[in-house]
Amino acid sequence: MFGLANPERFMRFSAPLVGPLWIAAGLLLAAGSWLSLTAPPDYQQGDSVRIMFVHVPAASMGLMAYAALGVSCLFSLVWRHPLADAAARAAAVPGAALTGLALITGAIWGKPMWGVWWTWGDARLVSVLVLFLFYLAWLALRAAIEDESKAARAAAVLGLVGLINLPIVKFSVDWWNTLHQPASLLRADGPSMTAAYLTPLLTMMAAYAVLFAAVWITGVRTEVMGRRLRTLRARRAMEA
Amino acid sequence: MDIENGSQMIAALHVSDLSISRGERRLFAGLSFAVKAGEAAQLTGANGAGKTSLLRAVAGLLRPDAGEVRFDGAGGPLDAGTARSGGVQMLAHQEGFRPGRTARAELTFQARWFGASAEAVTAAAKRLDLVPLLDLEVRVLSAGQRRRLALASLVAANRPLWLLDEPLAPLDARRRAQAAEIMAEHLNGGGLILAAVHDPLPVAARDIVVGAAA
Amino acid sequence: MPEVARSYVEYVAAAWGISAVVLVVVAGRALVAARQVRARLKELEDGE
Amino acid sequence: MSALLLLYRREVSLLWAGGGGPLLACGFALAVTAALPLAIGSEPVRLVPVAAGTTWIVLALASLLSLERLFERDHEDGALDLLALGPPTLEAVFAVKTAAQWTAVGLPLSLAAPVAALSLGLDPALAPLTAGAAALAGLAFAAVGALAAALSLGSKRGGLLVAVIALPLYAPPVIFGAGTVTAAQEGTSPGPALALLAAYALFACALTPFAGGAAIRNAQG
Repeated sequence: MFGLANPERFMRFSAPLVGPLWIAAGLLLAAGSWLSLTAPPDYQQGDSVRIMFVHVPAASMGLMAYAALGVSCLFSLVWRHPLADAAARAAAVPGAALTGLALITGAIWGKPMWGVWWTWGDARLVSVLVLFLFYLAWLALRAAIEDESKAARAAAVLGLVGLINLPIVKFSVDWWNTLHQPASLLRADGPSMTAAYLTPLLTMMAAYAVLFAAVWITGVRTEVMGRRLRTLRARRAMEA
Repeated sequence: MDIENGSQMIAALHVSDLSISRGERRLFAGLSFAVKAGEAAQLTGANGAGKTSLLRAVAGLLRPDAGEVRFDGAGGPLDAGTARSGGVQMLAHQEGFRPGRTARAELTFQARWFGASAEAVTAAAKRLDLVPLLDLEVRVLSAGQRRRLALASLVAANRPLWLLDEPLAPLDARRRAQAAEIMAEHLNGGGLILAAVHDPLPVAARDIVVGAAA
Repeated sequence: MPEVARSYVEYVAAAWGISAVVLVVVAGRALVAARQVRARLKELEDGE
Repeated sequence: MSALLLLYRREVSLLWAGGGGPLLACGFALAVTAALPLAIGSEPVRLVPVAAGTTWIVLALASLLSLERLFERDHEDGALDLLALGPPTLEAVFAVKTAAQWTAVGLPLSLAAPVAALSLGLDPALAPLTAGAAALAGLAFAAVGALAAALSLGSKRGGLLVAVIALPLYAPPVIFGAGTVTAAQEGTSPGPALALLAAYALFACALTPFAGGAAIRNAQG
C-alpha cells in the first residue's frame, strides 16, 4: 500500500483498472437486475421482496464505503499519506449517497412489510440512519473549513473517530432495540433465503461493490489530476 | 534558571535548511541560522515574507515543509518537545489575554503557566508600572498597556528563549527604553531572543533576512 | 396456501427507480468530473 | 500549583461567570422541558412514558450550548498558542477543558435533569438515579462535545457544525442514559444500562484528548 503513496505511481497503477471496472460494474448491474426482476415472487410478500435486492447492497456498500473513508483518514493522519485525503473525499460522497439510498429503499420496503413508511422498530434501519448522520457530519466539517489542508486533517480526525464509534453506535442501537421491543408491529424477518433469492442478491452486491470501486478510483484520479492542474496554474501565474 | 518550576535551560537554537509554505505558496526555503545563549537575532524581510511563520515553526506550532529546528541544553542536544514546553515563550501580535477577565487574573495565569512564581509576577507588574491597571478588565486596556502586560509575563516567567513578533510596535518611546533594558538584562543572564521586526531591536542583534529582502 | 399478498409492484418500481437515478447520478458525476479535469489538463499541457 | 490546576480554575471561572454558565444551561433545559407539555398536552398518560427520553434529549441539547466557545475564544485571543507552549501537553489541556465543561455545565445539568423529569411525571423515587445517570452522560457529552468544538475550530459556522458533529456521537449516551431511567421505571434493574453508560463515558474521556490534541494542532499550524 505504501508503494502507492506517490501520486504518479498510483496513476500508472490505476490507469488500466478504470475502464474494466466500469464495464464490469455495468455488466454486473445488468445481470443482477435481470436476475432480481425475474426471480419468483415471495409467497408471503409478493414482488416487494425485489426491493431487498437494491436495499441490502446499498446498506452494506454504504457501510463498506465508510470503512474505506475511515481507513483513508487513518492513512492521512498517521502516515500523512498524500493521496489519503483524496481517497477519503472520493469515498465520502458515493458512500453517503448509497447510505441515503439504503434509507429510502428501506422505508419503501417497510411499507408492504410493516405497513408504515418508517419504522423505528428495525435496529438495522436505525443504524443505517446514524451512519448517514456520520457521513453528514464528515461532509459538513470537510466543507466548513476554508483552508484546504486544515479541513482535510480535521475531517481525517473525525473520520477516524467515527470509524471507532461505528461499532459502538451499532451495538447501542441493537441494545436499544431489545429494550424497546415493539410488540405491536408484525415482526417479519424478511423472506427465507432460498437459492432463487441468493443469486440475484449476491450479484447485485457484487455489482454495487464494483461500481463503488470504479467511482472511488475515478474520484481519486480526478483529485490527483485536479491538484496537478492547480500547481500548473500556480506556476503559470508566477511566470506571467 | 530554577528548574523547580519546570523551566528548561536552553543554550542554543539551531535552524537548518528550513523551508515553509502557506497553502500552495512557498514562503522561503533553505534558511539556516543559529542563536547561542546571550545572543539576539532579528528577522527582517517584507510583509508576508514568512517572519511570523518562522517564529511559529521554531515554537513548534507550525510544521515546516523541510528542514529542522534543534535545541541544545547545557549538556548537549535537547528533545524539541521538552525544550519548547519548558524553555520557550512567545509574544505574538495578540498577547493571548482574555478581554473579559481582569489584567491581574490573566497576567497571573499566563506567567504562572510559563513557570513564574507568584512573587515574580508581582515584582514584574511593579517593574512595568502595571499595579494601578491590574484590577481593570483587559478589554479596557490600550494596545501599549496590553503589550506591557505581556512583557511582564515574559519577565516573570523568565524562560530562556524569547520569540518576539514585532515586540515594540505599540510601545511609546519611554516604554521602548524600558523594553530595551529588559531585553539586555535577559541576554546578559544567558537568555536568547529571536524577534521578527520592522524597526531594529534596541539591543545588539544579528540580522537574518527571511524571503526576499525588504 | 395463504392468499398471495398484493404484488406491491408500484413499491418495487419506486425503489428500483430511485436506486437507478441515484446510481446514475453518482456514476455520472464521477465520470464527468474526470473528463473535465483531464480536458483542462491536456489544454494546459498542450499550451505549454 | 500545577499548571493544569491553574488552567482548570481559569476555565471553570470563565464558563461559570459570563456566557454559557450553569444558569444558562439549566434555564435552557427547563425551558425546552416546559415546551413538551405545551406541545403534546398535559395528560400524564402522554407525558410519563416520555419523561425519561425527553430529559435526555434536553440534556444532550443543553450540553451543546457553551461548547462552541470552549476553544474558539482562546484561538482568537492567541491564547491557544501559549497553551500549546506550556509545560502540559495539548492532550492534557484538552482534558482539562473537558473537565471544566463537565463541572460548569454537565454537573449543574445533572441537578436540573431530575427536576425536568419529575415535572413530566417521573416517579420521585427515581430522582437520584436520574441525577447520577445525567452526571455520567454529562461526562460523555462534555468529552465528545469538546472534541466537536476542537474539530470545528477555524470554521465560520461553528455552533451549528459542533451540533452536527457531536449529536451522532451522542447516540450511545442518550440511549444508555434514557435506558437507565426507563429500565428503572419498568421495574427492571438499571445496572446494565448504567454500566454501559459509564463505559462509554470513560471510553470518550480516554479517546477524545488525542483526537482533540490533533485537531487543535491542525487548527494552529
